[in-house]
Amino acid sequence: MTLTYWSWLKNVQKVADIWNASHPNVQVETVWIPSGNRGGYSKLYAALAAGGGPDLAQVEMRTVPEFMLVNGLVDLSRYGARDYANRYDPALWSQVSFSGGVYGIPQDSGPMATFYRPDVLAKVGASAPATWEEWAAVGQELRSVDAYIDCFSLADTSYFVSFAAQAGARWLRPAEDGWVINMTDDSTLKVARFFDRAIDDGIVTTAYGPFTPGWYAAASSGEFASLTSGSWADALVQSVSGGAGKWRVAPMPIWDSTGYGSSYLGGSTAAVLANSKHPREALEFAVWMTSTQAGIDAEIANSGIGWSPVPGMIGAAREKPSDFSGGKTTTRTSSCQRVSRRTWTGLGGPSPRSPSTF
Amino acid sequence: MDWSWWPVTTQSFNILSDGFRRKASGTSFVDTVVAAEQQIMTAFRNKGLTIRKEQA
Amino acid sequence: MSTAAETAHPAVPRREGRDRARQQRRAVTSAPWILLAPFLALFALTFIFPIIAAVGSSFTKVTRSGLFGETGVHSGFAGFENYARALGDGSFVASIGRVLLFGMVQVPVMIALCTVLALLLESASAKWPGFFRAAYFMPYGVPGVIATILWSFLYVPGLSPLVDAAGSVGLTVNFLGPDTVLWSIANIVTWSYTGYNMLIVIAQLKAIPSEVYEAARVDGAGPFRVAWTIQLPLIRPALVLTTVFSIIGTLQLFAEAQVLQTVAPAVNSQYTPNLSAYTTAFAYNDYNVAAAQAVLIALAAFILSFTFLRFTNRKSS
Amino acid sequence: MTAATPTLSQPQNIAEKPPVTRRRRPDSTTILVTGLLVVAALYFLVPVYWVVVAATKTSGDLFATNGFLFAPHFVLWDNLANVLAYGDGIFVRWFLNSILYAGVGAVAATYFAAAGGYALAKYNFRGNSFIFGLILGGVLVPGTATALPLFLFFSQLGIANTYWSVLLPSLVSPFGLFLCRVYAQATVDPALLEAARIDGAGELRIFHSVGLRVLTPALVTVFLFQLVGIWNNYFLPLVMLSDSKLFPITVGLNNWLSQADRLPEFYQLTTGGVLLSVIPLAIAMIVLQRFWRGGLTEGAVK
Repeated sequence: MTLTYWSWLKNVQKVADIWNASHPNVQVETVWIPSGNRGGYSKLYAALAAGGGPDLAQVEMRTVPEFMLVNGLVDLSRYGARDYANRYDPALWSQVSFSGGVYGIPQDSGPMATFYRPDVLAKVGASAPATWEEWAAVGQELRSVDAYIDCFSLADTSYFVSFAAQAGARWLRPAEDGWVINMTDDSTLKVARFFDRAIDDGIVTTAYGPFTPGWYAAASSGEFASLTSGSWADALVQSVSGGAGKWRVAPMPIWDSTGYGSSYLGGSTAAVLANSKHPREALEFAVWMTSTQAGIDAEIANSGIGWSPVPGMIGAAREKPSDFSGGKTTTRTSSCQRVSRRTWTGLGGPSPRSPSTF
Repeated sequence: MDWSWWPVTTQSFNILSDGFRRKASGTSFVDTVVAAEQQIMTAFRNKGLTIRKEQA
Repeated sequence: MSTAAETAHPAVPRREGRDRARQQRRAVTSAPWILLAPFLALFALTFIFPIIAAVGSSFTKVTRSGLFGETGVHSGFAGFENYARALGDGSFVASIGRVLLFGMVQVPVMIALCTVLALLLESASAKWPGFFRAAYFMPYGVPGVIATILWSFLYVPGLSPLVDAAGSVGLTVNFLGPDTVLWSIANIVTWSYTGYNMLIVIAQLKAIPSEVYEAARVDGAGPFRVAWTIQLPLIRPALVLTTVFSIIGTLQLFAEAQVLQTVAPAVNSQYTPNLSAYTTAFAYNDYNVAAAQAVLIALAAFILSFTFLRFTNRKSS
Repeated sequence: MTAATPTLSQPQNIAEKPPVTRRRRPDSTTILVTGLLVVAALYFLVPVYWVVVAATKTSGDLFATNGFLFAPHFVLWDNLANVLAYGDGIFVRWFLNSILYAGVGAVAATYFAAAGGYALAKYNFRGNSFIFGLILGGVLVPGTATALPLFLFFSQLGIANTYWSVLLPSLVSPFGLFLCRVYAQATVDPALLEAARIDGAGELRIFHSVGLRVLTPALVTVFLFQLVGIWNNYFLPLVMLSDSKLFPITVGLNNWLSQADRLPEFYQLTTGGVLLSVIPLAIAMIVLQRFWRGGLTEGAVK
């Protein structure tokens, strides 16, 4: 029996091959699709509408509810998904469980951090900004040496959403009688005013978003002092030509009194699609890939996934320091999640207030 | 207090980014967020889902 | 298979003659249908049925109950609600306005350019016309997607030598800005189709009998007068046809906008009507509204080209 | 975007126009005209020149060095080897798919259009003008407007995401039929048909012998138009196909480009792939262009 798994992670077939070696009767064949909103989801929706589609697919956490709307996902709790719940970070697990069912297995998450270049910041005698106010002040000074503190993507709204969530916003919540919306609370408006002013003062450029050709060219010529993005961005920052050894990582700036120490950007799940004929086996593969040491190490080595969804297991490769950014990446990224002053229960649904963050 | 996603995220993101794109022609982010809230509620209702504004 | 095979009748020759004539008449009446059958079958399958299905789908809507529609999904008659929603969607209406503006500028520019190039190539003083004709025609073979990928690398700051060159001269040019990206797309379309349209004009020019040129030379007409009084009027049918198809082409713009979306933040996910219908169907899963949009696009194309053809025929007759 | 199409010039039966005799023109106009032609040639050839240069560079050099100048590090052959080897030769498969779709599609579409056009031109029967009006509608309505409904229709039939889902719509060329009808009306002499009928030939045999032979110049034009039309087709395969083994070259290359912002080595694969697809296209266009022009003027001169 073969399972098909659609994903945009780099050579994820190598991860599947490890499973295939030890499971002769359940072979997994991966197919590459473009990343989610760049065409990947369109392919999945089209395949579902055509009555076909793969057994397993990479679906970002923010898109799980959309697939549920076209009942494209299998409720995995019927196949015993709950027994694995304790392996995963409760905040991430709550993001895949809706109205009593479990609709995906967390694969990775994107706790945010600030990647910065000390040499560029040194031009104005600054270090990684701890608060957004400081970020704006340093940004202002950097303009005098013809550098930017960061860029702001007009096309990709997920950055703005993460900053608003960090400030304590909660745009939508499910209630018994339907959805309740509140996008005009004061934390969202504070973030909106902040970036309005940042753009009006010319602190950030909106010509292009992160990881676009224009951004790579500007970053390689030292025009950017920092980039606040998900932890998965470390692989992309490494591909900035001429950037080896110059990038460091620090906790992302925080909003003054309210809000959280960090936020999330991206984060995927492995979900079983509605037309799959082998949901039970698909669930077993998904759990193996995302919560066993072998699976996680393979994912990190081959596919550069984001942060591991399993608290105690951040993956062997990430325990030793990475030489790219002067040996400090891993230790700082994990520490920055614990710095959050208020209990960060993550971009998740209602979940018990756990003492340790995650 | 925590965050939860909703069944119309892609369309909501596009509504917001269309609003952000009008920044150059004078629409501030604050106006965009306020207008987006209404458009997202319409998007919910177009899908046949029920939605209401949070009472303060 | 030949249907009019001779039927060997043992009957008397006269009756046989009458049989053969009746059979031939039946063959003549049935032949057109047999010849048309394959085309009509495929035309129905790939054009008529889908249009009917689209119209049908554009009049149905889906209502859901519960947080995710888990407690009930049913579709019913929607009347014109989907059309109202399509036309009420600001981005879709903006995309139609955008492509009409695009067409009003890009089509005349391309037609003028291809006519000038054709006249230049056909003029006696053109050197190596074969090479130039091949060079201008070559982009027609490059698919719109690949042409856009090529040009996107020439538009992106940091990668593009054009931007560097302009920068060195102190001119900061932004090909992908909110008000310039539409004309960057126009440039890609012009690059692709000018050579092809030029060939049509050249073919028409070649059909002008040489006696006409002799008469003009006798009257002492210079090259410009020849072009204006003789050549342009005679190639009008080709220009009309090219314009009609350019109009239809403009309404179908899709690949250029979708590919540039990744590098130009100014291009949103509903930049052209087709891109808007594609996004509505495959990102928002609103198949019914997307069907209404597809029908509106088809209608717009039909009306625009039909009025243009009617307008040019009336003007010329 | 469907391209504009060849002319409907009514063939005048005069000898091929003798080339205008080249009298010694004053040099200034020649220089001016040729100068303008060179500038236009630059405009058309610059993107192709850029991709040739870009394909010789490493990803790093692509961003660092000037796009029109060669980088010191010349890696064209490794890049092209990577393009051909990536995903165990998926690029070659995309290229063959495009040839299959365009080749088979164009031949069949031309044959059906010829048969239909001949039938509409040479026989008057009830429904003739109705069918012609329907086909005129098919010409004026853009193909991509029917791509979305076609996808939903094919999904119900269960043939979405197959070779057929892209091939079937390519077998239909309303404009091809329109052109064949106009051309058949003007050039197929009814007397020839009557003579053949008297000799006892069946209607179909008449079409396949006399009809096709006379229509050949128009068929060339319809074939080339449909060939390039299918080759440039992107919206239909994008909507129909999700299995990357069935992709034509257009969807495949855009597939690679969309990976580039997460995996920069795909810039190299995309530029190499574009180069490998543009060069054969350019050669084909140069050959077809002479042949194409022949088709037109021959038709015009008959």
